[in-house]
Amino acid sequence: MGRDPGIHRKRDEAEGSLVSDGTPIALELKDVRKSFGRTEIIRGCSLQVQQGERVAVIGPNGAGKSTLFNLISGRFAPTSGQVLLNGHRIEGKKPFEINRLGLSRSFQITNIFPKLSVFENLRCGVLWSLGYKYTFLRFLADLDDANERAEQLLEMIRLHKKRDVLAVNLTYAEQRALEVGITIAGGANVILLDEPTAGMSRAETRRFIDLIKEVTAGKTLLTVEHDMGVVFGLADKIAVVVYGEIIAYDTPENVRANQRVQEAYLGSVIATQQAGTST
Amino acid sequence: MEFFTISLLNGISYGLLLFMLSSGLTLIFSMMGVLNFAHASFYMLGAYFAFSATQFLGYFPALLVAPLVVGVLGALFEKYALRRVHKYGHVPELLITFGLSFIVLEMVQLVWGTSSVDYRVPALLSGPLFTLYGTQFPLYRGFMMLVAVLMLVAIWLLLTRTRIGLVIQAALTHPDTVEALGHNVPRVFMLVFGGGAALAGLAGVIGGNAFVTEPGMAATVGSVIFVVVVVGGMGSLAGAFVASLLIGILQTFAVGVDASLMGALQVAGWSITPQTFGYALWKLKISQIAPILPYVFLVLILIFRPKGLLGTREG
Amino acid sequence: QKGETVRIAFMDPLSGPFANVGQNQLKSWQYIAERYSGKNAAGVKFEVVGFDNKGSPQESLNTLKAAIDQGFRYVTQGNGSGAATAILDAVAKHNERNPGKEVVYLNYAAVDPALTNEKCDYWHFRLDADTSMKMEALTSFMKEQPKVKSVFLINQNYSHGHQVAKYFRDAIARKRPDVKVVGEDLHPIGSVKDFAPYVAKIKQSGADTIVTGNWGQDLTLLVKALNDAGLKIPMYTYYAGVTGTPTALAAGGDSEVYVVAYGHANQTGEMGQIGQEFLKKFNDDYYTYATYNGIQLLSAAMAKAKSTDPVKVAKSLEGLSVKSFAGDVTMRASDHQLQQAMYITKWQKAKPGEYSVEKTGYTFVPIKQMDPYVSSTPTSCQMKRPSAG
Amino acid sequence: MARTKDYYEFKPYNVARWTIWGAFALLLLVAPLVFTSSLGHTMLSQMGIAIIVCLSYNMILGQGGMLSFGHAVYSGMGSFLAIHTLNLVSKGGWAIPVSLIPIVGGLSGMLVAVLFGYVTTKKAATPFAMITLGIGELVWASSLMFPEFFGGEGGISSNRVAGPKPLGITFGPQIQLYYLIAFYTFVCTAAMFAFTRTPLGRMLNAVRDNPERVEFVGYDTQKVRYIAFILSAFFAGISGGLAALNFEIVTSEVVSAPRSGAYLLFTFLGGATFFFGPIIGGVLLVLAGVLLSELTKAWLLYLGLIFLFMVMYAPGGIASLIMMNLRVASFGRLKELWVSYLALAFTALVALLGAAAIIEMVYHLQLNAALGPKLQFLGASLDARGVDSWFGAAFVMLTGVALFEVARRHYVHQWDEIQEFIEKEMKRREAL
Amino acid sequence: MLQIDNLHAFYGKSHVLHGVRFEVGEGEIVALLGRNGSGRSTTAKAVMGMVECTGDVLWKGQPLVGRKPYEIAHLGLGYVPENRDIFPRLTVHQNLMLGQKGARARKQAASAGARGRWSFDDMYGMFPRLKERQHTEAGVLSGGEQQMLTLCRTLMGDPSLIIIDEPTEGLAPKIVELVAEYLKTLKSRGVSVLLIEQKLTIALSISDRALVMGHGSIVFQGTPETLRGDAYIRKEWLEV
Ligand SMILES: Nc1ncnc2c1ncn2[C@@H]1O[C@H](COP(=O)(O)OP(=O)(O)OP(=O)(O)O)[C@@H](O)[C@H]1O
Ligand SMILES: Nc1ncnc2c1ncn2[C@@H]1O[C@H](COP(=O)(O)OP(=O)(O)OP(=O)(O)O)[C@@H](O)[C@H]1O
Ligand SMILES: CC(C)C[C@H](N)C(=O)O
Ligand SMILES: [Mg+2]
Ligand SMILES: [Mg+2]
Repeated sequence: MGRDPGIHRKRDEAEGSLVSDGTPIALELKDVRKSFGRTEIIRGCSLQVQQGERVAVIGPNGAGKSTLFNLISGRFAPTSGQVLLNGHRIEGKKPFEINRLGLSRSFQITNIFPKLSVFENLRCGVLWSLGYKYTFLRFLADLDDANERAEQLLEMIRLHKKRDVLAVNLTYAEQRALEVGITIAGGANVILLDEPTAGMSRAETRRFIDLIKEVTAGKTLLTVEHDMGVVFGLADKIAVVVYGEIIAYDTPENVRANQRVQEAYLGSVIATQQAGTST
Repeated sequence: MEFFTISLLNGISYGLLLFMLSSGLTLIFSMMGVLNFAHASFYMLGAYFAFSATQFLGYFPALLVAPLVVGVLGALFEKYALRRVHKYGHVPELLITFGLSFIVLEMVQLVWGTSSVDYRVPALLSGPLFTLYGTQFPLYRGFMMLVAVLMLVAIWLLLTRTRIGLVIQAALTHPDTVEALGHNVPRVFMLVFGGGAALAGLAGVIGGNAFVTEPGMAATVGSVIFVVVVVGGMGSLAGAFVASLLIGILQTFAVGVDASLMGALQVAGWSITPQTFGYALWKLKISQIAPILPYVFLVLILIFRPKGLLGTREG
Repeated sequence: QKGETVRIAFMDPLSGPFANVGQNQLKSWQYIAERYSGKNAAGVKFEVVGFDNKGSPQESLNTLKAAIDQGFRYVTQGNGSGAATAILDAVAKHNERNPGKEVVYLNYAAVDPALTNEKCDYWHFRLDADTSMKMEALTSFMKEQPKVKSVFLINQNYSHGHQVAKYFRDAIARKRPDVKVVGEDLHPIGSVKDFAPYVAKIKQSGADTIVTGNWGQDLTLLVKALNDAGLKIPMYTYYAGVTGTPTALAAGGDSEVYVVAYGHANQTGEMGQIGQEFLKKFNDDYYTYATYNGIQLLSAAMAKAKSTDPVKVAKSLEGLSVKSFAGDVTMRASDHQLQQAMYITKWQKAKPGEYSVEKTGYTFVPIKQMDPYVSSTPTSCQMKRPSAG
Repeated sequence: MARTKDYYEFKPYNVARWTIWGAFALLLLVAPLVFTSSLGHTMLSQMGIAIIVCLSYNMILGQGGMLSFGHAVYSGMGSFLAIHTLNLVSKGGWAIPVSLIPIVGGLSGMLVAVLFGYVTTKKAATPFAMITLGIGELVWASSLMFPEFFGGEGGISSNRVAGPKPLGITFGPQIQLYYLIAFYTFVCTAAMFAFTRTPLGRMLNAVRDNPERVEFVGYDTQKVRYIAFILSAFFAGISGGLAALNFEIVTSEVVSAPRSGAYLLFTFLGGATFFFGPIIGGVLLVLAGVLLSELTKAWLLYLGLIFLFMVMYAPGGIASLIMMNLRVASFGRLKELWVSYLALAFTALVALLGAAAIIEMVYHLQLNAALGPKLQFLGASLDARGVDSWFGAAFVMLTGVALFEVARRHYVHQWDEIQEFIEKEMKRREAL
Repeated sequence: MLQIDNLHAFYGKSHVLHGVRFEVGEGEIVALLGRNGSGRSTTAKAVMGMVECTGDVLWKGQPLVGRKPYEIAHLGLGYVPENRDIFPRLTVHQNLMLGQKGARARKQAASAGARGRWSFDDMYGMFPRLKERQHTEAGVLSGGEQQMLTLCRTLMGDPSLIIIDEPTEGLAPKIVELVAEYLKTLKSRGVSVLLIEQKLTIALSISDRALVMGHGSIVFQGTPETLRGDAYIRKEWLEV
C-alpha cells in the first residue's frame, strides 16, 4: 500500500512537465550543480525518470553518484538547478520534508538504528507514513496497521527469525537487507538505493536483487551499482555519471554500445586486457 | 582613554589567564573528546603542590615540579581509570571525571585542611611592572601573561610539528586501525591526558598565588573554562585562545558599562517605575551581569554558530 | 533541672565549600558547652551535636527532622540566611503541628534583618546583630571620619549585598549627608575571578572609601586586586574576619580594612582566655563569640524558668539580660533580636601581645566600641505568641 | 561483563508486568508503615519526588541521548511557580486544591521548557549539553539576582495547609502528604513508562541512535527532541511542585548546577539504559544525601569513589547489574551463584571496614585532632595516633582485599562459565 | 617470511579459526580465497594482533602472537582493513601521514635494513584522484576513493608484507584493474602480498599461489592454475 503524496502537496510549488510520453515523470533534475568549497562535484546534471522505471546509476568512483543521491534526498542542497519530485520542486528542502513527499533512500554506508531491534527499526520506518507523527497518546502495540506492515517487511527482507535481535548484532549482509527494509518501509514510491549489494557475495547478491525487484515492484527506483551483472539484470535504463556529469542516459543496450561509456567506464576492462600492462 | 587603556590591559591579561586555565582542557577535550570535569581539580592540585613545594624548594623549582606531579597523576588516572571506560562512550567518561573531582576535593581538604593556605607571590615577582595613569600593573600579571603565551606556543608546536594530534583524532574513531598502522595509541592517550593535566597544574601554580588557594578554587573556575573551550570551537586551540581573549576583554569592559534596559527604554520614551512588571530585569545593569556574560555568550554562540568561533565541526 | 543534660543540635555545613567555617563553629559551640557544663546558673550540662546541612535549606529541613527524631529540643544554626529562613519556618510549623514537642531555634549568625522583622517568629532567637544594626554601627563610626567623602559600594548581587547597599545609603544620608556615593556595583556572588576591572572602575569614580558586605573569596580577591593596582583606600567591611579571609588578606600585603562586629580577637579577661585555650586545643581561632552568649542566655533562662522545657525556656528568654564579655546584652522581647555592643576593628600588623589572627602576624585591633543602643534598630515584627504561654 | 547487555522488553499484557506494577504500588503503600519516624516519612516523600525527577531526566538522557546539565532548571522553576501559586491560594486569591499544585508545577516546568527547549533542542550531542550548561548557570545566577521572584537567599516559603480541604485532608501531617506524593509517583511513573511505548517515545530512541536516518524516514529530529524535552520538563515540574509542598520553602538551590549534576549522576548510577534504573537512582539520591552524610564526614569521598568504581565496573548502573542477574536466573542458574555473592559481600565488607576505619582516622586527625586521638567507629574505639589502630585497620583491610580477590576470581570464572552456557543455550533455542 | 601454524582465533567465546596453517614467501603474492564468513579477515586480524588468538605466527623467525598491533606494524607488516577504516575527520593528506611510522619506529626499521620505498608523490602518482582531493576531509570521499586511500595509507608505512583485505570492494571495474596492476608493482618492489579477495578472476590472475579457506581452516593450497582446474574445490568452497 503506497500512500498518497498528494496529502502533503503544496500547490504553489507545483510546476514543470508532468508527462513526456504518456507516463508521468516521477523525478526530474534540471541542470543540478553542487560545489563543495571551490570544487564543483556535480556539474550540471539533468535527468528525467518516469514513474515505475528502474534506473541504474553507474560511473567511476568519485564521479558523484552518491552526491547526486544526497542532493535529491535533501542531505545537501544543490548549489543551483532544480529537482522535481512528481512535479514539485524539492531542492533545498529538508530530508524529512522530501521523505514525506514520497521519496526514500538507502545509504552506501549502512545507516540503521543500532540499538533498536530489527522489528523496531522497521516500525520506525513505517510510522510517519501511516500518519502517527509525533503522537504520544497511543501505544505502539495498539497500532495494528503499523505492526502488521512491519511484520510484513520482516518477512520480505527475510529477517523474521531475527525479529528481536538488536540491529547492531546482525551480520553485515543482514544489516544491508535491513537498510533496504527501512528504506521501503514508508511505502514511498520513489526509491533511491546506494550500492545495495556492496559487500555481499555473488549468491547473496543474486538473492538480494530478486528481493529488491519484488519489494519495489511498480515503484520508481534509482540505484547505484558497480556490479554490471546486476545493472544489466535490473535496470530499464542506465545513467552514466562521469566526473559530475551524466554522459549517457539510455537503455542498457544502447549504453553498452556507447563509445564514451566504453572508454570512461566499462570498456576499461577489455581495453587493459588488450594493452597488456599499463603502469 | 585612561579607563579604556587600563581595561584593555586588564581584559587581555584576564583573557590570557583564562587561556592558561583552559588550554589543557582544550587539549584533552578536542583530542580525546573527553569533557574533563576534573580539569579544575588538577588546577587546584597544581596550586596546592606548588604551595607545599615552595616551602621546601622555593618558587621556581615548584613551577616545574608541581605541574610534573600533576601530570603524572593525570596520566595514572588515564591509565587505570579513564581508559577502562573509554569504550562505553562519552557520558561515562564524563562521569568518571566527575567522580574524580569529588575525590580530589576531599583529598585536598584532608591533606591541606579546609581553609585557604598562605601561598604567596614570590618576592622577586611581586610589585608593579609599570605604572600607568597612577594605576599599577602588577609584575606578576605580566609573568602570568608571559607563561600563557609560552604555553600557547609550546602546545602549538607540539600539535603542528608532531603527529600526536592526528594520531589521537584518528584513534577516536578507529583505534584498532591506528594501532595497526604502527602507533602506540594507549600511550599517546596517556601522554595527552597527562599533558593536559600538567597544563592545568601549571595554571594552578601561577593562579594559586595570584588568587586564593583554597578548596573552593576548583569549583569557581569549573564551568567558565568549558565556556572558553566551546566558544572557541572544539578542536581548535587557536579558537580557545581567541575565545579567552574575547571573553576576558568583553567581561572587563562590561564591568564599566552601567547602562540598563531601563535606560534604553527611557530614552525611547517609555517610563519604567518600580511598579512596572519585571522592574528587576529592566533595571539590571550590564556591569552587574558581566561575570555571567560568558554564559550568555556561550548560549548565543551555540545557537548561531555551533561550531564555535574557529571550530570546524559541531560536537 | 540541675544535672540535666541539654542537647543542642548544631546544623551547618560540615562538608563542602563552607565546611571550614562550619567545622570551626561546631568546635566553638562544643568547646563553650563543655566549658560551662555544670558551671552555669542553671547547673545543667550542655551537649552539642553536629548535623551536616551542607549549607542547603532543604537539607536543613532533613537534618532538623533527624534532630527532632533523636529528641533534640534546641537547635542552632547560623551559616546562611537561606537555611535560617527554612529552619525558622519549619520550627514554627513543627511547634504548631506537634504541641508538646516544641523546639527552640538559636540563630547565631544568620543576619538577614527579615528574620526579626517581617518573618519574625516566637521560637527564633538571634544572637548575632543583623545587617541593619551593623550598618548603624559602621556608619556611626564613619560619621567621625572626616576623610570619608566619596564612597564606592561594591556588593554581591543577592539579598545580603542588596541590604548592605540599601542600609548604607539610608544611614549615611541621615548621619553624613555630605558623603556622596560615587559608584555602586553589584556582582554575581562567587563567580568573579578577576576584580581588576572593578578596581579600575573604583579608581575612575574617584572614590576615597569602599564599603562592602562581600565575604569569602569575593572579599579576598577584591583586596588583592586593590593591592595589585596600588589603590590604597580604606575599606569598610562586614566579614574580613571569617576563616580563611585573614590568611588571604595577609598574603595580599598591607591594606586599610575595617570590620564591624559584635566582638573581636583581642579581648581580655575570660574571653581572651577562651581564645587562647581554644587556639591551643584546636589550633584554630575562636571567633564565634555568639556561642558564649548563647550558652549564657540559655542557662540563665533555664535557671529563671527552673526547667529545661523549651516552652518555658523560650518564654523566659524574652527580655532576658545577661552579662556578656562586653557588658550586658538583652534579648529584646519584641523581635527576639539580641541587643549588644558593637566594635569597629582595624586590620594591622600585630604588636607583641596582640592576637595573631590565623597566625598571620596580623590582627584586628578594636578602635571603637559602641553601646547597644547605638546599633539598635526598630523592628516591624508582630510577634505571635503561643496562646497557652 | 559489558557484553551481556541484551535486549530487554516487557511483553505487553503479561502477568509479570501486572505483578511488577502491583508490587510497586504496594511498596508505595506500605513503606511509611515500615519506616515510621518523621525523618523516615520525609525521606520517603523525598524519594518519591526524586524518582519522578530522575525518571523525567532519563526521558531525555537515556531515551533521547540528550545529556543535559541543566535539568534542575525545569524542576526548580516548577517549584517556584508552584509555591507562588500556593501562596496565592493561602491568601485566598485562587481556589486551587493543594493536591493539584504539583500539576501547576508541571505546567510551569513545561512552559519554561517550551521557551528554553526551543533553543537547546535545535542542537544535539555536545552543543546541546553545553547550551544546557550555559542556561543552567544563567538561571542559577539570576535566581540570586532577582529576589522579587526567587525570594533572595531566604527563598519563598509557604504553608501547604491552605485552600479547600476535601474530606478533611489538610496535607499538614507528613503522612498525608506522603500519600499524595506516592500517588503522583505512581501515576507519573506509569505515564512515563507508557511514553516509552508510544510512537514518539520510539522515535526518540531512534533519534538517540541515529538522528540522520530519522530525517530520512520522515521525522524532524529537532521536533522529536523538542517535544520530548517539553514532556520531560512537565514531569520534572511535577516533582518540583511536590518538593515545594513537601518542604514548604523553595530557595535558589533548586535550580542550581549541583542539583542538576546530582540528577545526572544518580540517574546514571541507577542505570540509564533501563526504564526502572532512575527509580533506583532516585532512592539512592535521597539515601546518599540524607543518610550517608549523617554516617560519616567523608561522605563526599565515598560518593566519589562509588561513582568511580561504578562507572568503571558497571557502566550500565545498578539496573544493569540486576538485569544481568535476572538473565542468569531466567536460565535457572542464579542459585549456583549465591554462595559466591555471599563470599563477595562478606569479603568486601571486611575490606570496606578496614578502609573506612583508615579513612575515618585520617578525617579525625585532620578535622578533630583536638578532641583527642580517640574516635568511635561503629562501636569500636580507635586511637588515631596509636600504631595498633592503624595496623589493625590496615590488616583488616588487606585481609579483606586479599580474600575478596580470591572470591572475585572464583566468581568471575563461574560467571563466565554461566554466560557461555547461556549463549550456547540461546543459540540452541534459536536453532529450534 | 611469514609462517603460520596451528592458528586459532576467538571473538570472545566464539572460536573462529581452527588451526590455520600457511606461509608467505618473500616477494610473493598469495591470494586467500573463501566464502563470506570463512574467516579470512579474521586471519588477517590475528596476524596483526587484533584478535585474541593462540598458535604460532612467525615473522622472519620472530613470534608475533601476543604482541601489540603497533609492535607488529613496526616489524614491517602492513594491513589494509576491509571496511575502509579511513579517518573521516582528517584530510586525505593527514590520513597518509598517519600511515608513516613514528620517527623512532622508522629509525628502528632503517637499522634493520629497510629503506623508505614510498613517498606521498608515489601515492598521488598512483591515484591522481587522491592528489586532487588531498586537502578534503576523508570522510566525504566517495566509497572508491576511500578504498584507494586505505591502500596508500598502509603503503606509506613501508611494509615488507602487506595484508590487503578486499581491496576491490566497491571499486569501478577500471579502478579494479588499476589496483591489480599496483599489486604487481608492489611485488616487483620486493613487497610480499597476502591478498584477501572475493573476485576470483583478479585474484587468480595476479597471484603466485592461492589458498582457499573454509570453516576456519585452509582447505586448499596451490597455484592458480591448479585451482582453476579443480572444479571440486571451487564448487565446494568458493561458489554457493
Ligand atoms: N561533503 C563533501 N565535501 C567535499 N567533497 C565531497 C563531499 N561529499 C562528496 N564529496 C566529493 O565528491 C566526489 C563524489 O563523491 P560521491 O560519493 O558522490 O562519489 P560516488 O560516485 O558515489 O563514488 P563511489 O562509487 O566510489 O561511491 C568525491 O570526490 C568526494 O570526495
Ligand atoms: N567482531 C566479531 N564478533 C563475533 N564474531 C565475529 C566477529 N567478526 C567476525 N565474526 C565471525 O567470524 C567468522 C569469520 O569472519 P571473517 O570476517 O573472518 O570472514 P571473512 O572470510 O572475512 O568474510 P567476509 O567475506 O564477510 O569478509 C564469521 O562467522 C563471523 O560471523
Ligand atoms: C566531546 C563530546 C562529549 C562529544 C563529541 N563532540 C562527539 O559527539 O563526538
Ligand atoms: Mg558512492
Ligand atoms: Mg572479510
